[in-house]
Amino acid sequence: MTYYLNNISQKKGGQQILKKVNLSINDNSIFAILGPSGSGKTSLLNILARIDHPTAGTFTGDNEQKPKGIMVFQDYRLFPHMTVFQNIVFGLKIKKIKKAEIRQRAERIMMTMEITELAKRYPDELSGGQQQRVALARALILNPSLLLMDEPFSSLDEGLRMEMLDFVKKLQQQFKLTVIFVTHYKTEAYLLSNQVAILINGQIMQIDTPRKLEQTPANLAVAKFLGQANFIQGSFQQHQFVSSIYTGDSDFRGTGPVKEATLYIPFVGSIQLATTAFSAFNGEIIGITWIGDSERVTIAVGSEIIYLNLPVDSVQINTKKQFYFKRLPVVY
Amino acid sequence: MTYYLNNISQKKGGQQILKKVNLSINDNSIFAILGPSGSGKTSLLNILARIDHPTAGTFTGDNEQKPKGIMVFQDYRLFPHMTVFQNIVFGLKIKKIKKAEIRQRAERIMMTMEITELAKRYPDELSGGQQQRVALARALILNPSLLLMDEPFSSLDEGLRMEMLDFVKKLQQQFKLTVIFVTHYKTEAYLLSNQVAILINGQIMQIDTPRKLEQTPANLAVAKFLGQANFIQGSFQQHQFVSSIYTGDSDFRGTGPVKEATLYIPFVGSIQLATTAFSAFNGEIIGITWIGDSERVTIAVGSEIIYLNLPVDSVQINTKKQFYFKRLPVVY
Amino acid sequence: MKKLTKLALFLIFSCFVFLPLLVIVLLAVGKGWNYPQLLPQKINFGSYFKLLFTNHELLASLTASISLALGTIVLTISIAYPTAIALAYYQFRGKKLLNILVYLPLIIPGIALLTNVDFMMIKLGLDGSFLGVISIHMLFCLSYAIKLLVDNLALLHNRYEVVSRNLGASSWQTFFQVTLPLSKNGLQGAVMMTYIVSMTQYLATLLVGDGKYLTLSVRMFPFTQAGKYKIAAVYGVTFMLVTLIPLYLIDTWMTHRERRVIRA
Amino acid sequence: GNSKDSQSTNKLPTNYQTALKQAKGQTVTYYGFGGSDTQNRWIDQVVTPMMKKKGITVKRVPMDIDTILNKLTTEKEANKKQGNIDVVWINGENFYNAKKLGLLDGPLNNKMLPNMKRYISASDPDVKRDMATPIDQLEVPYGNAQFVMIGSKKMFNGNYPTSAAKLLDWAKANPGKLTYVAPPDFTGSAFIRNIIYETVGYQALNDAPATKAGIYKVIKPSLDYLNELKPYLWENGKTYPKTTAQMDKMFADHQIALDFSYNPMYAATQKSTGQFTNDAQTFLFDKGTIGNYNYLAVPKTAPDKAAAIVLINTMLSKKAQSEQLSLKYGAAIPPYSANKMPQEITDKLNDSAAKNNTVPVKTLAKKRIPEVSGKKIPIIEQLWKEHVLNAN
Amino acid sequence: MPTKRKIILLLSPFYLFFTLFFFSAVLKSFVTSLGYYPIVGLKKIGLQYYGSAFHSATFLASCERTFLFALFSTAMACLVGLGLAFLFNGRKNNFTRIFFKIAQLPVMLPHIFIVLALLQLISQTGLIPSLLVHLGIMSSINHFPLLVNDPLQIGIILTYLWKEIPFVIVSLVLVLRQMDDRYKIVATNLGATKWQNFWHISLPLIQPALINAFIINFAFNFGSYEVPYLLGNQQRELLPVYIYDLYVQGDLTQLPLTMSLNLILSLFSILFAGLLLKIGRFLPGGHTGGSK
Ligand SMILES: Nc1ncnc2c1ncn2[C@@H]1O[C@H](COP(=O)(O)OP(=O)(O)OP(=O)(O)O)[C@@H](O)[C@H]1O
Ligand SMILES: Nc1ncnc2c1ncn2[C@@H]1O[C@H](COP(=O)(O)OP(=O)(O)OP(=O)(O)O)[C@@H](O)[C@H]1O
Ligand SMILES: [Mg+2]
Ligand SMILES: [Mg+2]
Repeated sequence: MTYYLNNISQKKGGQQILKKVNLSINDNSIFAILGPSGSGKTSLLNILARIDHPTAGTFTGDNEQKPKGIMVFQDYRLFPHMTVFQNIVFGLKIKKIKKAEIRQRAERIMMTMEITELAKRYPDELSGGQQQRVALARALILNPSLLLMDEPFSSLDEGLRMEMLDFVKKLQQQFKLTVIFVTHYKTEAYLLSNQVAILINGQIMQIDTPRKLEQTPANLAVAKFLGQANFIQGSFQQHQFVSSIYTGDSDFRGTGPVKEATLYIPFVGSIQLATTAFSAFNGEIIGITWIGDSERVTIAVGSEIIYLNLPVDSVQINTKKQFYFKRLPVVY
Repeated sequence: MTYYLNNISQKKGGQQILKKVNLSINDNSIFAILGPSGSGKTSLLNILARIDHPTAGTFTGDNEQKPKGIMVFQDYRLFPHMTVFQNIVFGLKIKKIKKAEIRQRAERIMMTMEITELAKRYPDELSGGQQQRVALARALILNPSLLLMDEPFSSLDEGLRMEMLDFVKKLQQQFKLTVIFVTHYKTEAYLLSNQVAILINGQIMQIDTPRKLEQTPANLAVAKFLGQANFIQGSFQQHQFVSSIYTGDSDFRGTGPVKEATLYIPFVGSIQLATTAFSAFNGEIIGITWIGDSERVTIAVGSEIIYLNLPVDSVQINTKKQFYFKRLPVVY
Repeated sequence: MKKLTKLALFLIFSCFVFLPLLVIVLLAVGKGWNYPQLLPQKINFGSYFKLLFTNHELLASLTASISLALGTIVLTISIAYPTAIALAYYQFRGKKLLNILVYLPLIIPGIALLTNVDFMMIKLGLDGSFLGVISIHMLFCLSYAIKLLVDNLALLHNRYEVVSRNLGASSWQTFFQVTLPLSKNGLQGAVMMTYIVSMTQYLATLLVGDGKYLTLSVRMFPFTQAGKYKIAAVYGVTFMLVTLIPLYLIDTWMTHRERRVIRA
Repeated sequence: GNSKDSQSTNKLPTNYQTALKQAKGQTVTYYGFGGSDTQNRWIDQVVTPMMKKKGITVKRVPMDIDTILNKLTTEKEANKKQGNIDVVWINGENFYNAKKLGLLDGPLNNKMLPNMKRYISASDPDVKRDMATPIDQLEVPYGNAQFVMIGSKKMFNGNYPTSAAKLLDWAKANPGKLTYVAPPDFTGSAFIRNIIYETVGYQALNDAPATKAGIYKVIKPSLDYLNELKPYLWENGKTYPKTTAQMDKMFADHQIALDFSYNPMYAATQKSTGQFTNDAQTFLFDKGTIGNYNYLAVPKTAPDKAAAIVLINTMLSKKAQSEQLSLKYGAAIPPYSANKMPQEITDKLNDSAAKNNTVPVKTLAKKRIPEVSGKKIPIIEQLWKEHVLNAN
Repeated sequence: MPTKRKIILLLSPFYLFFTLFFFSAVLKSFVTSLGYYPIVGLKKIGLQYYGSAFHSATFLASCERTFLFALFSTAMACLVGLGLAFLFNGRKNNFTRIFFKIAQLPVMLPHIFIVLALLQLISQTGLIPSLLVHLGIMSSINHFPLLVNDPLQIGIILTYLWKEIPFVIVSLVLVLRQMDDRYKIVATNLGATKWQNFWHISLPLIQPALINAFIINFAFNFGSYEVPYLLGNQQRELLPVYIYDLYVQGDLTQLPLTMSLNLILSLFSILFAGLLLKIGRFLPGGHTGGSK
């Protein structure tokens, strides 16, 4: 079955916060929606969960006319009057499932979430991350055919996050769930899903695989959102990009006036030291910050400052280097 | 001035959630506390903000006997009955600062936080990330001499997060603030601070620079928390680590029984393809996931599975490779 | 120092509350209390209890009072809850008007209302019936109940109801598992006020009840109005007992069960 | 009355025997002011058992007459044929209204009420008129009330002010020791009328037209009197007690020297329960005091009129009335005509008057002045409010 | 589910009962007030009774007096109740728990009791003057000020305070209990003093409940006659007593006038309540949107 979002629009407080969102989401898949803060992600999920009504548009399914997702709320919303255990089994109890089965399912999921010892606590006795895990467990325990998750891992540390991601993936495969999940944290989206939609300003800007997204963002907004990139102002004249640091051929994708174009240089994967056919620029290394898996290198190219993530120890400070584009640079 | 945390312990619900925390934090610096979910980070900050009393220990300063930090709360806690603007200027209004100045400062900070258009909205009309920014602004506008931030960027997208980080850094330098901030997101900690304390299970496990932390975690708990690493079970016999994938010299830091030792292989920065003096293992590449700035490579070494982050396109799937440690591997 | 002022305030307030109550009790059990005697010449609890238990009407009035009060509680709460939920959770046209409408029964003087309600009751064939009497009691309780519930429900808004519905609970399940426990404080207040207001209705009970429901208040009020201090006090103490005991039991039971603060 | 099954009981029976037969096994509902414990006790302990013997259950509903009238009016407005009220205790102004609205059933005559025939002569003015309203056999007297003064022996030194003039003199000599309940309280209003009788006489008031101007012209001297008295009253007459209860308490505490009541035996009953000290002494004005009766009536909507008739007759019986003479039942004087009063009741009354140190019945009867028209009472109260209370 | 249907469903019981028993009754009294009261032969419909009400100086003076009186006594009750509710709203503390129980007592008893007790307590021969004389603080009970039926209506105010302070406490504490101190903690952390905390945080958060309590008490103080009838000063008659006196005179032809006076009084209360609600919405705390 496929889920369809048909022209969904939403208005609130006089503002258009969703603008004709069209999506079709295959079942038995994980679909990620990535977008900056305030772009309308939560609003969209609320509509899919039928908590809110769109001002226009519909959400339908192949078989079901009115599919309804089970939601993991961004602000957790644990029932304050119930213990962790009671919160988790709420959905099952409601369905009048047998006590023994409830207990067993709850125990399993609590184990996975590493919250078994918290079972008897009340939400106000939990840390932020613990609350988030309870919220996750409360929804996941239902194995809902459509699961909606609103930034479900934002308060979790790296280790837990990975475990949770794995768990959700396994669950999805085991029970053939459809998962739509919303995040602002792109690595998370990339790890979990092969189909990522970018929602900016209430509009779906691009739907693509993670790799495509990073390498060729559909437009400047997407590029800027994906972040970790340098944007070099210049112009596009006679099929050539012209700027203070680079002038030459480019993969032009702009729509705007040709006079003002922007060169997109992501921190990662676009520039290398090894020689290619696309000579980029010559710069001086003026700063190096170690950032875990690589180094953030600050490069002065003329009067411009450019940042790149390079493998650890690949450059020395206060040296000059020639840099190359890995492929034809993208210009908007 | 320096702040001292002397033997701070905290008990709640019969559990020891902070265990003799000792720290000294230089003023005019940014100090990060990194720890997994439920490790006691919020509890510790609450004590520093004097919202909570420790069951034992004190928090003092050089000059002040009872320093008190201004806090950015993990759950925002915006006043529901005030608009964004009113929330932000609350602390200034309380101090009876002149209207004109309040207005000016508020406008500046709202601009930075990109929430100027939200000034008249109420908290329940904001998205999660917008709320978090208001919470940040509400504290930052006060330029407090001691600023405590509890996961202040967790709901922000990458782009905003970087801007906020920069802003906090600038503010800190301009007003000579002392900032203690808590996060579970290590990159954030590394980017903002040169001094990172690891809090696990209510105990400070290590205080170090980011680089040192990553390369040589003080113990297995820290290593596991920092995540993105393979842990290979083996034993330590006659000054040699013995395991199914690697047997040889090592930098042994264990305290546990010698029979059971663990080899620590972080995904990044520990293993390379280029030859070194420390031959690691020979493995077959069985999977590659593209994760933005590099590739997550799955390697089968005998029956063990190892993950590494390698530069994009450095290996092909279904090939065999010899891997090398960059330096003497760490064993716990 | 601060503790002391607090204690002082507490004591003053307690005096303020208890002094009149003490007077009523003394009136009920005392005899020969004339100026300038500070206290009654004789205090005889026995006479109070004798009066209480030999009064064959008392038991009947008690039953009438309590059954009416319970009926009123059920009716009032079942009307007040949905109304309060609508007022606290949703925006709709006419909400402002409704907000004022709710106060109306308190605002419109009994004189203007009662005989006309009685008229309606006769027309509807409800005068003298249980439903009729609890309906008119309900009219006077409704404002309190709705307002107390709204105050409470508005604090949490419908955040948790939304979750419950999303997790598959029906409206009823949501109401009983989430709304009700979360607004327990408001409910307690509403039940309390309803009980009290119903217990103290005099004219309404008489008029609409067609003289068939001779509640404690109906029997007591003529005495208080005629200033028959002693007998009024006897009824008064009885009234206090039957009001206070159940309400304190409810309160204790509630606070006892309520292990958790419901955080807004 | 749960007699919806028998249609016949919804009409007044033709004579007492039929009434008695029809009423057997029924319940009769009596509506009356419930704030008098002595009166309640009389009905519960004397009348109810007597009725029980006749196979009739009595249900007493405490409701004041204003409310009863209200209820009856509403029922009439709503066109209700059968209500729940069988017998009401009614008097004066309310009777006027009830009659005007046609709420009461009749005629309640001697044929139906043997005890009325036996003890009350039809020529008694109180059987003909109630506060100047012709009764027309729509109500039956069942209790006798007369306004009396109760003075403190100690404060008056045994020398009671038996006229308005004496009262004024005493007040001037002892400022702040007198007051009266503010109208529209029943007794307070009666006190003012009694003062009017003292100053301008009953006849003048009775002859005055029932208009504000007309009455004002007549009672001007009385209002002047009250104004002259005012500064010597408690709190300089700036305020008045609002209820008899309040005034009783002031009197009991010797804050004031004079109290009033509509029940000649009131002081005695109050003394017997320890509310008044032995110092209280009942007396009358020399020129007399207002007397009136309490009446019973049967509403048109009464569900069980036969039982109602039996109840009224029972309340009028010698047995019931003589029981009522004891203090615990309020010691109310029977409504019997002087010439038809049974000897044993007369004896008992005299005996009680002597024992309780009150005014003998004979004297009471001699000094009894009738009430004026019920329509005039609100006007007098209004005039008092304007010219005495709010006069500067 | 369509919210509209849901709201209709939620509100229908209320409107059903209100229409059946309440609106119809109000409508009837309105019709009567227009002069249509056929049972006594009045059939001419018009605004004459309203007109005569507004031309009566006594009525207007009484109106003004009653309004000021109700405003004052309600404000007193709300102020004191508010203060006490804040001092004693903790739930952990046994002391404040006892306080709350004590505060519930007066809410449970009818006004008439306190009238009775007050008469015993503070009339000039009451317990308190006697006690003062006994203790030698006062030489004679005549020095004790008149507190019952007095020109300042102190007796009524005391009665109302006795009933209403606890009512305010109870309704506020029920809300305060639900509202934990999270926002107070934030405000304190941002440098607010106790007083500022009260003024900027707690007060706005309970403002709607306070306004409710105010309106309920005001409506009562403005419109009920029982207590003023017994304890009021006759020279400074309060409006409800004025109307009640008119009513009990038993002249049914006056009923339309009584009804019109009652309706004027009600209308005034309604307008005032509406005004208060409106003000409340603009005051801090008018928007709570469900505290998060
Ligand atoms: N009232 C309480 N009673 C019992 N345990 C509590 C209470 N409050 C907190 N805890 C426990 O104390 C530990 C530390 O909590 P804290 O909120 O400080 O964690 P944290 O480091 O901030 O975690 P997170 O990153 O998830 O927010 C947690 O395990 C939590 O469950
Ligand atoms: N009641 C409202 N009135 C006006 N605007 C609103 C209201 N609710 C939400 N918005 C606006 O709608 C936009 C989308 O909000 P939404 O919560 O969907 O964002 P989001 O993508 O979930 O953001 P975040 O990642 O910060 O949670 C935001 O700009 C928000 O300010
Ligand atoms: Mg969101
Ligand atoms: Mg935390």
